[in-house]
Amino acid sequence: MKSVEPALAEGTALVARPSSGGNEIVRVLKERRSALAGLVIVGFFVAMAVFGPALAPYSWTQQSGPVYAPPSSEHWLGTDDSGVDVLSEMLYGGRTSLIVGFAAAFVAMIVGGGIGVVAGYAGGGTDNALMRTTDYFLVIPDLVLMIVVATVFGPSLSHVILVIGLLLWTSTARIVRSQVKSIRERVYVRRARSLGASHRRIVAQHILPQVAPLLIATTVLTIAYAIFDESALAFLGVGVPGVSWGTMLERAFERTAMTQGAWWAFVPPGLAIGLVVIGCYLMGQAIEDALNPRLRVAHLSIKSWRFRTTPNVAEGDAS
Amino acid sequence: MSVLEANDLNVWFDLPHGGRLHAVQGVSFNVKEGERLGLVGESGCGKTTALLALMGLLPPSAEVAGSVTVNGEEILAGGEDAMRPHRWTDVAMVFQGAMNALNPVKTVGSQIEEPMKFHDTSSGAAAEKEAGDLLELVGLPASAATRYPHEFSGGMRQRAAIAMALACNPKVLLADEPTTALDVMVQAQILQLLLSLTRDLGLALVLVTHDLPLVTQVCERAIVMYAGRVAESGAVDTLFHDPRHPYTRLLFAATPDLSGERDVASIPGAPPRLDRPILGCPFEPRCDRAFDHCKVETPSLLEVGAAHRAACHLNDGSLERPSDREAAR
Amino acid sequence: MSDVVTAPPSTHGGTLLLDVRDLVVQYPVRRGLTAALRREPRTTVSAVDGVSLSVRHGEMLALIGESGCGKTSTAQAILRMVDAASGTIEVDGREITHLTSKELRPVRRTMQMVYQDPYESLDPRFRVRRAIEEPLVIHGMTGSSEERERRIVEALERVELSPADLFIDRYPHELSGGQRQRVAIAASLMLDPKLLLADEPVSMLDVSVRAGILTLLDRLRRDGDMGIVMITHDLSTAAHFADRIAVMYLGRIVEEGPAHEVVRNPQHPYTKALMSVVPKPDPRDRTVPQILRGETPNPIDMPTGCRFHPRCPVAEDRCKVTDPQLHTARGAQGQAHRAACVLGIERGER
Amino acid sequence: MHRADYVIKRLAFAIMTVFVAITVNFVLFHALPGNAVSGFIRAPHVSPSLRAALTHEFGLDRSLWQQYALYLRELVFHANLGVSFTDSQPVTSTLADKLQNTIPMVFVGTSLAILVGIVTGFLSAWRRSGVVDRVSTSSAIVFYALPTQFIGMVLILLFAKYLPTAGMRNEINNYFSSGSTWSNVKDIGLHMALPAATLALTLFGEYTLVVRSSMLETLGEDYVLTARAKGLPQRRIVIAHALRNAMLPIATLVALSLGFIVAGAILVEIVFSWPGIGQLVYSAVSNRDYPMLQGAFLILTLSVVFFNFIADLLYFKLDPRIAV
Repeated sequence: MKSVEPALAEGTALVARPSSGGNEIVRVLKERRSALAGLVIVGFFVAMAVFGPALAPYSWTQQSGPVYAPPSSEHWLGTDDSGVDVLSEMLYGGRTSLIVGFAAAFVAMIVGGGIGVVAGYAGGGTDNALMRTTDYFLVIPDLVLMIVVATVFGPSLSHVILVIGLLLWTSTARIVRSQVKSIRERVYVRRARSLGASHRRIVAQHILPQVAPLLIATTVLTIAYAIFDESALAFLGVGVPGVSWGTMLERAFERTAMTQGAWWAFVPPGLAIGLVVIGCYLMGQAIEDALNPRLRVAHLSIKSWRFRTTPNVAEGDAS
Repeated sequence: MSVLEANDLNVWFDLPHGGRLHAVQGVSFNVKEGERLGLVGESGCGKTTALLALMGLLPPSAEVAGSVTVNGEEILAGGEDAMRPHRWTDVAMVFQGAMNALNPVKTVGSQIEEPMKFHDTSSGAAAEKEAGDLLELVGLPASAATRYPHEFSGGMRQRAAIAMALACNPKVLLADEPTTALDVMVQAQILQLLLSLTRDLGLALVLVTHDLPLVTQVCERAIVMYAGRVAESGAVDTLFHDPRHPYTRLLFAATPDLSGERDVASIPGAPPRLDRPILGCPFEPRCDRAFDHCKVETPSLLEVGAAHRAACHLNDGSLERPSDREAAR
Repeated sequence: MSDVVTAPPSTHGGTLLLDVRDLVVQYPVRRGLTAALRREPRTTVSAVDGVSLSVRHGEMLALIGESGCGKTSTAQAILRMVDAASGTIEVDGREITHLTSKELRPVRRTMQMVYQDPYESLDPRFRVRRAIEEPLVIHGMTGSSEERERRIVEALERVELSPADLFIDRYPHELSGGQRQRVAIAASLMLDPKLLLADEPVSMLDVSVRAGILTLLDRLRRDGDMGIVMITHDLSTAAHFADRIAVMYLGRIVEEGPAHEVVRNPQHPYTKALMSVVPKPDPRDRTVPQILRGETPNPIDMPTGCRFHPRCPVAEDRCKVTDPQLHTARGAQGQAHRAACVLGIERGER
Repeated sequence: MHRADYVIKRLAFAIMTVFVAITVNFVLFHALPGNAVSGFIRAPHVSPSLRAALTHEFGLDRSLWQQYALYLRELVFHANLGVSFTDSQPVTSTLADKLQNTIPMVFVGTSLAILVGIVTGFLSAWRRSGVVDRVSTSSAIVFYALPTQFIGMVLILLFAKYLPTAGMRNEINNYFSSGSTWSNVKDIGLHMALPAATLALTLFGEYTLVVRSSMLETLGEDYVLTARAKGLPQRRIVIAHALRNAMLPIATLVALSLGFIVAGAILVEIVFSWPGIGQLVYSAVSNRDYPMLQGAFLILTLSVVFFNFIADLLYFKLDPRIAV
């Protein structure tokens, strides 16, 4: 019985699809304009933080003009309440804000990613315990705890980074955990396990590369939150010592820049924070959307299918 | 007269990165009252798209051409809005995997009554009563109306979905792989239910499936689709005993049967891509009886017997075929 | 369940590759909080409840049943992916039921699994080459690079993916379902397993390529001395490719025997019903299906006596009390064909 | 089916969380370096005897466990959170006063944000890629990205001429509560306009984005196709099927964020000198008033836990699939 099939089996016809090489993030940046726009914005501010201080026209601590001087050819963004050049402050302050944002997000990525991977991969009791802990962290009002901790420990750059980072990991942990849980049940992981592969190998070879895009997406979103939180802490007077976009807002507020009409003292740092956050949001969201298969179909929309009155098959094929 | 007739149905999809996919290419068929028609083929052959096109259930990226008539009335040409009143009252559908086809947060009863209200066939207590009757008709207790889909097993859910499809007394029931995810015994129960419904209610059934034996057991006629086209159509008996398209023959040969005696062989190769024009017969690369002419001309669907049509050059007597050559030798 | 009279049929000689005796696999039932508060006892459900089966070298056994019958749990217990509550599993004469995970490592090489879903069976980031060599890497058997390359090409050709060059550097998304399944099989062949467990290996593939995969499995076991356990819900497939068929219902094997005998001459009422509802390709072959009412009951509320009696079309009163064991059936052609039905056996003895 | 189990479980979790919060609160303020007294008595000229007296008064000379037990007992049985360092008033009564001021402002601002967020998110999902979608999504992202205090400052810059920018009432109403109820309400309403608007602008963006994405997810579900096949009008499909299912994540988000809003209002209250709990936290931070800070922190955590529980109940109500 059972005929022998032709030697080539289905070998001749490969289902040709463009080979992506598997790097989702590069693909997302290529295909989604919003992600690219986000990258450009964030890239601009990163470059500014790196090279900005060297380009600053004036000192960021010394008075270089009259108090609250409006923007002019000498002071492109005017001066603040003590006559310091706002543009110079922006260039220096961006460095602090971005360092806090990136470093805190990194802390959150390590802690959240680690907890997420362990909880999702180990499952059972470990998972339960870790997720309960995460739940508790979720209900703590972040900002208040940050204030409390910053107050208790005193303000410094590393404290602010740690405080923010150690409170922002929860969503990363949850997202990573659920992704790991689903990858763990994929057939290729089960097969590697049944072959006797070590946990370390499975995590390193199969699980981490798979969660990496999602982890990066949430981390990029976390940067936005961290920069936000930095400005809030600064506004409450428990932020990083020195100048940052957050402290610029705070000082402008304290010195009633609004009622004096000195908008240039707070609009630049406010917009800068806004732009960085938008940049991070666009990037992170684009990656997340690209990874979410549930967003690919829509069974309902305002537009509907079209009816072609003169069926012309040849034309349809030609296009 | 046919209740439902599709003529020269074409569906194109705009692809997200440019290009178009010609998913259904000039498919025509009809069903009469109480008749059961099968639409068979492999994944990607356009059978489901053709079925969805009958009801206009296509995404915005789709373009449709051709005609669909119910009792002689054209329902496709007016587009989505003109199609709406015909849905469920003329043509209703049972989807694959009823788990997702039923709304998880609404009771089964409310989902059955919903279309009655919108098509003004029944409302209020009468609708409630009707929903209960329908549930009993499909073999569920009337009390099931107050339950939620997740409280049902797969088979019960599919029954509920069938009851829902009958809500507005449709003339035609479309079923897309209605038993695919079910166990054999439950599958048999659902098929028996569909059979009795067509018999008792005079409902016409269009059954889409990849499973040939299912069609030969349930349907009277069948259409074998390949690469968006009709490869062969006719009575199931003729298709099995006298296939006139190699694809039909090879598909049967690839299907194991219980006797375990017949050889089974897979069909080498894979179906062609539909986003570029195909020269010649789409099945030619996989065909065991292809000859030179198959590479050049696309065969049209020709009458090869009583209500039996096939799209294969082998049936065209005017062409020189390899067998003729062999015979001449 | 322990008093299976006849030993697993080994009349044809040849050593047993796999010998499972009285296997029981249990899962805890999650009880609600209220139940816990009321101090209701913790309960377990037996997904596999006393299964004995065996496979010889070069033999293909089909394990048949509907979802929830315990066929997948059986396979997982054999692979030691879940632990057996009781019973023994011997592979190639070695008892593996209680081996530690370290001791198990070399044994794992001898048993490989082929999974149902070809779209999830390969890591989307691994090229075919890396997917196939992974088993070697895990077991530290990489050897020289030429040697490795040769083995990969050999494996691809063994699963009829030739020329191998065409496939070796592909990503899974560039392959069709059938091709992926072949790559997955090639990967599982790398360690020269003696036993292959195939869980619904073709149910997610197109009809036109199924036969190819099944023929491949068939050839693999005929060429070597590999034994195959194929789990399937499809009787026709089993009838075509397996040497023996074991039909499972609610955690038990209810009928077992040579494939052609089980198919041609089913003894257990459940098998008979299953056979009758399999759609036949020939439209003239329209037998009256014997449709069982309802669905497989939940194993938490296991019926008393014969577990099939509530759905059995020929059940009698005593079926509610007697839990039948596998015995040579009345109408059976040979010793090897056994069924677990009180009616069949008694009439046979008479 | 033990649907009731779910409620019991969630309630138990809420109670556990409260306990954990109380404990964390205690540990933060007592076990960490820089205890209350050393922070309180920063003035260098405080005599050692005063220091000792204060240490005793605050119970800081006892063992940690004793302190913890005392703290728990006072809190649970007497709702006593201690006495403020700054004005020597009981913390609890001050907190209650300030909450009364915070809640109406937060309520108005949040309701506005929820309303705008749900409507715009809903419309932009329904009209995906249309003009409405573009406008509402991009404005949502912009307002979501701008810091709260910045939005507040810009509003002051723009509206200082027309609306009060600080406090809750006019001086006159404040000191002579003689005015009619109506003029009082009107006065508070005017003062509330800018802070509530700031809060609404800060919050609505996230609602819009979440509503939109969860709507889009449900629009891809098979039951939406079924609803279309039934010949239902679009409006009905979008509202009764898509929105109904999208309500699950939306309800959770809304309830959860309600809990955080009291905390989030800190920045708004500072910008507009709104005499609420946020102001209180701010002044407690600058005065190193630990009992007050501790009390405020506890109240804010409790509000999160409470709304979290509400979210669980909502989910229970909305999703029939819930079982333990």
